[in-house]
Amino acid sequence: MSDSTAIAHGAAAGTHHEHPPYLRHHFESVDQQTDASNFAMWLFLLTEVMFFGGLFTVYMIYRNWYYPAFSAASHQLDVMLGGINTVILITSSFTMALAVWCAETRKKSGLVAMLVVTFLLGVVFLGIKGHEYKEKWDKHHFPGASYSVQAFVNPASDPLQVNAQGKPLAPLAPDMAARTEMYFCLYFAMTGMHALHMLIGMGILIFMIFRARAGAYTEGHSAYVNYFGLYWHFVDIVWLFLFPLLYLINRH
Amino acid sequence: MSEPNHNERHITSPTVYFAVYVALLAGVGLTILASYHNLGIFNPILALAISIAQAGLVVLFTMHLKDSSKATVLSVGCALFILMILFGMVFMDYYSRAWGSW
Amino acid sequence: MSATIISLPDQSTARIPKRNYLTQENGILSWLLTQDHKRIGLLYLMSITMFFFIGGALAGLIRLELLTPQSDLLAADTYNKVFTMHGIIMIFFFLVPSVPAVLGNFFLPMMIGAKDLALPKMNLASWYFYMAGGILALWAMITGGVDTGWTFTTPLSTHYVNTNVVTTGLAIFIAGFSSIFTGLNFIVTIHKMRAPGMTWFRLPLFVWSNYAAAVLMVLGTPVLATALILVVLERVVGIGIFDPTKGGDPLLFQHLFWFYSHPAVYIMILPGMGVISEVVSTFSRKRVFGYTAVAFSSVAIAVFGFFVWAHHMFIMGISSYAALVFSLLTMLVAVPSAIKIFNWAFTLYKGSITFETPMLYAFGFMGLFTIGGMTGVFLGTTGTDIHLTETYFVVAHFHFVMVGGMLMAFLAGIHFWWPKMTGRMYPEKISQLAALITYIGFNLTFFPQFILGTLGMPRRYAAYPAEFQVLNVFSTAGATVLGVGYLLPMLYLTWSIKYGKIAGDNPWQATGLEWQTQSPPLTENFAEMPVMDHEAYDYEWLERQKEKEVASVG
Amino acid sequence: MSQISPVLWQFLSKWLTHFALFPPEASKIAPQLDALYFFILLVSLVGLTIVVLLLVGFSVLYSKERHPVAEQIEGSTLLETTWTIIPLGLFLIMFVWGALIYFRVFTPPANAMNIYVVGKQWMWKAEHPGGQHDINALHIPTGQPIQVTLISQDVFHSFSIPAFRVKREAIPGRYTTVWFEATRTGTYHLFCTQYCGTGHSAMIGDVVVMTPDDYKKWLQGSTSGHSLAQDGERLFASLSCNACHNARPDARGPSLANVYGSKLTLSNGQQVTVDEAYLRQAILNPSEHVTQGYLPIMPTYQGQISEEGVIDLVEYIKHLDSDYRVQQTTNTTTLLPESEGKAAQAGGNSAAAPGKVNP
Repeated sequence: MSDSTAIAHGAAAGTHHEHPPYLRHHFESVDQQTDASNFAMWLFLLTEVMFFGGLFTVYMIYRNWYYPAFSAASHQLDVMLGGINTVILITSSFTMALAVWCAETRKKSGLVAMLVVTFLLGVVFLGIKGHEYKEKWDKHHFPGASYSVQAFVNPASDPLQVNAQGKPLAPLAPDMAARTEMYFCLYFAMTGMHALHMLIGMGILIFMIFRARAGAYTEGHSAYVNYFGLYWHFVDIVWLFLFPLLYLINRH
Repeated sequence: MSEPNHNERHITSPTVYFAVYVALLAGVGLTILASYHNLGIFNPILALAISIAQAGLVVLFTMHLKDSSKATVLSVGCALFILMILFGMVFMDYYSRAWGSW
Repeated sequence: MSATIISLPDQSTARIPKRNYLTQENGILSWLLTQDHKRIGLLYLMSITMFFFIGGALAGLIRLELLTPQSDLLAADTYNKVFTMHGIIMIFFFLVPSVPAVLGNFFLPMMIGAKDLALPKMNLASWYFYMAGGILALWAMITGGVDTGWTFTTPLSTHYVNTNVVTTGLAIFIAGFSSIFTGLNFIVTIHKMRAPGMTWFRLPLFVWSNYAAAVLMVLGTPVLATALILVVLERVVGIGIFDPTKGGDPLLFQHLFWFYSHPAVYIMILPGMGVISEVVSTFSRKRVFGYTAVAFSSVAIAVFGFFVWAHHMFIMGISSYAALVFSLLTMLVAVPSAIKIFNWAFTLYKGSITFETPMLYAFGFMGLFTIGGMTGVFLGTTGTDIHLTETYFVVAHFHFVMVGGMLMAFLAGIHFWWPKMTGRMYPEKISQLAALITYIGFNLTFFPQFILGTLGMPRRYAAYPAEFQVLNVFSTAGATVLGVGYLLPMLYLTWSIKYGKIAGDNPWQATGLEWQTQSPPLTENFAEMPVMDHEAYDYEWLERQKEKEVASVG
Repeated sequence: MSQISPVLWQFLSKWLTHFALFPPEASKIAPQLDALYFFILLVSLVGLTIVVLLLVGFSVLYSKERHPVAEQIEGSTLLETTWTIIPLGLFLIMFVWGALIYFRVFTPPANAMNIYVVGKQWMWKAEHPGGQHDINALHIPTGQPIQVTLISQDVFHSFSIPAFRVKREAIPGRYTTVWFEATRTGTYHLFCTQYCGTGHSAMIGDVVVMTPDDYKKWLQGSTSGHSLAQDGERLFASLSCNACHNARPDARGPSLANVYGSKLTLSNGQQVTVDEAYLRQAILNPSEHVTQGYLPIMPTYQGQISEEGVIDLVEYIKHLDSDYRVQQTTNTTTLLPESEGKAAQAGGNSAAAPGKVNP
C-alpha cells in the first residue's frame, strides 16, 4: 500500500470491466450496489416503523384509559368505507407487486399499466378518506374548539351510534364523552400521517410513470421500482393495523 | 465482478403475490367478521393477531424479506425488539401506576 | 507478547500531492453539490463550528448573567430564551452531528477501505437538512426566541408559552432527518462496503462506536419526531394528547421525548469514545487492551441505552415500580462505560507513550468522563436522585459528559486527523497549551456546579439566593478561561491550513487504513482497493510495511 | 490586601463566611440520604483515584523515553472480568440502597399531618388543614411527620426543600405526595426546580420550621376562621352534591360517610382504596370512578372548581364520619361548629346505606 500514490492515475482513469451506466463509481459491483440500497431502504422503513410506533404507543395508553369513549367514538366510523379502503389498499399493494414483477421481467407496457392502476387506487383511497374526513368535519368531530360531544351523550340523536343489532348505544357520561375528542385526535393524527405517506408515495408514482413510459426500469435495472414497492407495501401494512384498531372497536 | 443475469435470481412469481393477495383479503374479511362477534378480551387480540399475520405475509413474500440478506432480517428483528421495548416499558409505567404508591 | 519500535518518519521531504480531494474540483458549486464524503465532512465541520460558537456565545451570556444573584444583565424571560437556545443549538446542532457527521463522514469510509459512503446523495441531503433545520432554529431565535427549555416539557410548551415553539420544533424535526440519514448511511456502509479482508473484528473501534451510535440514530430519532409532531399539532390544531384538561397525560410526552433523548446522549458520547480508542492506541503504539470487550461495550451501551430513559422522570410521577426497574437498568448501562475506561487505561500499560495534543485531549477525556460517569450514578440511584435532580448537579454532570467528554473527544479527533484532512500540521506547542487551558477552564467552570447542586441550587434560574454567588463567580471565571481554550484551536487550525508544516501520509505512525493513503487523500480515497490482511491496531504489520519499503527503495 | 483590591477582598470574605459543601440536614431522612450520598462519593473518589493513578503511573513508567519499545498485549480476560464484576456489584448495592431511600421518601407514615400545596405560575400556595394559608412559604412544626399533597394548577412544578433532601413534582391533574419530618428549627429554602416559564426563578419561598408550641401559636395567629373541611362543606352544599350523595335509601349516589380509607369496588370490577387522589379523580372524572351498583350519571366538575375548591371538598369528604353531616347540610344552610358535628356523630346513626341502583 505504500506505493499507492504511484498508481493513482491508473485506477482513476477507469479500467473497470463491465461498467453499466447505473453502477455508481464507489461500488465494486452491481450486486453490491443493489444490496446496499436495498438494505438502506429497509432501514428507512424501520425508522418509519419507529415513527408510527410512537403514535401507536400513545394510542395504546389512551385506549386503555378511555375505552368506553374509544368504543363509542369508533362507531362514528363507517366499517363499510373502511373495509372498502382496506381492500383498495391491499389491491394497490398487489398491483405494485405486479409492477415490480413487470419491471424485473422487462415488460414495459405492463409496468406502466400497473403503476397507473396503483396510482388510481391510491387516488380512490384518498378520495374515500377525504369523504370520511369531511363527514367528521361537518359533524364537529374534528378536535378543537368546535368539537361536539352531542352524538355520545345523546346517541339516540345519531344514526351511527348503534350496535350490530341496530339498537342505540348507551349514552356516555359527560366526562367520558369529552374523552371521545382524544379518540378523534388520534384518529386524525394517525390516519393523517398515513395519508401523508400515501401522498408522498403517489408523487413518486407519477414521477415513475413518466420515467417508465420513457423506458426506464425495464432495461435490466429495476431496483428503483423495487424500493418504491417496499415503501408502498409498508404504507399498506400500517393501514392493516390502523383499520382494526380505529374502526373495529367493540362492534358486536 | 458483476453477474450479467443477477436480476433474474430473486424474481418472485406473480402466483406468490396473488396468493398473498387472496390471503390478505381473507384476513380483512375475517377481521371484520370477528369484530361483530362478542369474544370478550379476545376481540382486540384476534384482530391484532390477524393484522400481524397479514403484515408478516407482506413482509416475507411481497417485500421479499425471505430472500433478503441476513443483515436486513437482523435489522428488522432489532427494530421490532426496540419497538416492543417502547410499547412494553411505557405500558409498564402506566399499568403499575394503578397499583398506587407502593 | 512481542515488541514494536516505531520511529516517526522524516517530514522534511514530505510534500502535498498535487491531486487530492481538495484540488479535484474548484468553485463554490463543486462544494455545495459535492457527493464526496470528505468534502461533506468539511462542510459539516464548518457549519457545526459556526453553531458551536453561537451556542458558546449564548453560554457566555448565561454565565455572565449568573455572575450576580439578581437577574440584572438579562431579564428573566430573555435568560430563559438564552438557555433554551443554548441547549437546542448545542445538542441538536452541535453535539449530535459533531463526531459522526464530521469525523465519521470523513474517516469511516476510509477506515473500512471504501471509496465513499454507500449513499453519497443522501449524505449530501443530510447536510442540507441539517442546514435547513439550523437556519430555521436561528430564525426562530431571532424572531422572538423560544423559552421552553430544550426539553419542551408539556403542558408548558403546548399551552403556557407564547413563543416560537412550532418553528423550533419543526427545525429540530428537520434536523432529525439529517441525523437519520447519517446513521442509515453508516450502517449500510459498514455492512456492505468493507474492503476485502476487513472482517467485523478487524474494524477500528471508531467504526464500532459509530455503528452503535448509528443504530441509536436510526431507531431513536423517529420517536422524537412523533413527540414533536404531536406538540406542534397540539399548538396549531388544538388536539389534546398532552393536555391534562382534555384527559391527556403530559407525562406521556416525556416518555416519548426521553425515549429518544436519553439514547441521544449515547449518540453524542459513543463516537467520541471511538475517537479516544484510536488516539490512545496510536500514541501508546499499542493495540487497544481487550479489543473485543471495547467493541462489544459500545454495542451494549447502544442496546441498554434504550432501556433507561425514564430515569429522567423518577420524581415526575411515573410509578414507583417503574422507577425501580429503570434505576436497575441504569446501573447496568453504567458498567460498559467503566469497562471502556479501564481498558483505555490498560492500553497504556507497557506501551511507548508520547504526549502529542490529541493524546492530551484524550487524557482530559478519560479524567472528566470518569467524573461525569460516576456522577451519573448519583443520579441513576433513585434515592440520591430525589435530592440532586433538577439542580446544578445535573447541569454539571451532563456538561462533564458532554463538554468534558464529547467536546474533548471531538477536539482530540480534530487534532488527530487534521494532518490527514488538510495535509498540514498545526503548531504543536500552542495546541498543547490550548488543551491545558481547556482542561483547567473546564474544571473551574463546572466543578463548582457540583457543589452548587448539592447545596440545592435549582437549574434554569435567572436569579438565585445570594449565598450561592461565590461558587457562581468561580464558574463564570472558569467559563472565560474555557472560552479562550476553544478560541485558540479555531485560530491556529485556520492558520495552519495555509502555513502549517506539511504533515506527510502518516505523521503519527498509526495503523488505520486512512493513514495508509496520501494526505490529503484522493477523491476515491485509495489509489487501488486496499486489502486488509492484518488485525486492527497491528503495529508489527506497520513496522514490516516500513521495512519492506526501505528494502524496495534500497 | 484590602488596599490592593476591595472587590477581591469582599469576595474572599464572602467566600469564607458562606463556604459550604453540603446543605444543612434538617429532616429525619436527610442523614439517611446523605449516608448514601457519601457512600457513592467514596466509591467515586476511589474509582477516580484508581483511574488517575493508572493513567499517571503508566504515563510515567511507559513514556517513550523510558520505554521505547511497546509490547503488544491482547488483553486479559481475568482483569476485564474483574473490572466488570466489581463496578456492577457496587452499582447494585447503590441501587438497592437508593431504592430503600426512595421508598421511605415517598411512603408517608400513617400519623402524618397532611398539608396541601398548590403550585401555579409562579407561586406556591400551602393550605393547612385548619384553613391557614401560606403563600411562598410553609410553616411546620418539628417532630411531626408532614405529608405534602401536591397539585399543580397549570404546568409541571417541582417542590424542593434541599435542607430536607426531598423533592417532588407538582403535576397538573394529579395529586402527588412526599413527606418529611423536620428535626431542626430554622428557615430553609423552598424552590421550584422544574422549569415552569418566565417566573421560574421567582417561585421560591421559605420553609419555616418551628417548635410545636410556636407552631400552635402561629396556627392560631393566622387562622382564617374556618377549616378546609368547613369550606368544603359549604362548597358541597352549594354544588348540591348532597342531592345525590345522601344516605337516603333511594339516593342516586353512594353515601360518602366513612368512604375515605375504605376499599371500594368500582362498576368495572376494579378494587380501589379511597385516598385523596381517588377522591379528586372521582369529582373531576366521575364516570371512570363509579361505585359498583350506581349509574354513571354524575356530571363532571372539571373546569368548574378551582384546585383549592377540590382540596376543600376532598378535605371535607375525608372528615365526613357519618351521613349525619350530609343531612345537616341538606337541611340547614348554617355551618355547624366542628364540636357539634363530632357530638352528633357519637350519637350513632352511622350505618351507611347499602348501594342501590336507581330505577
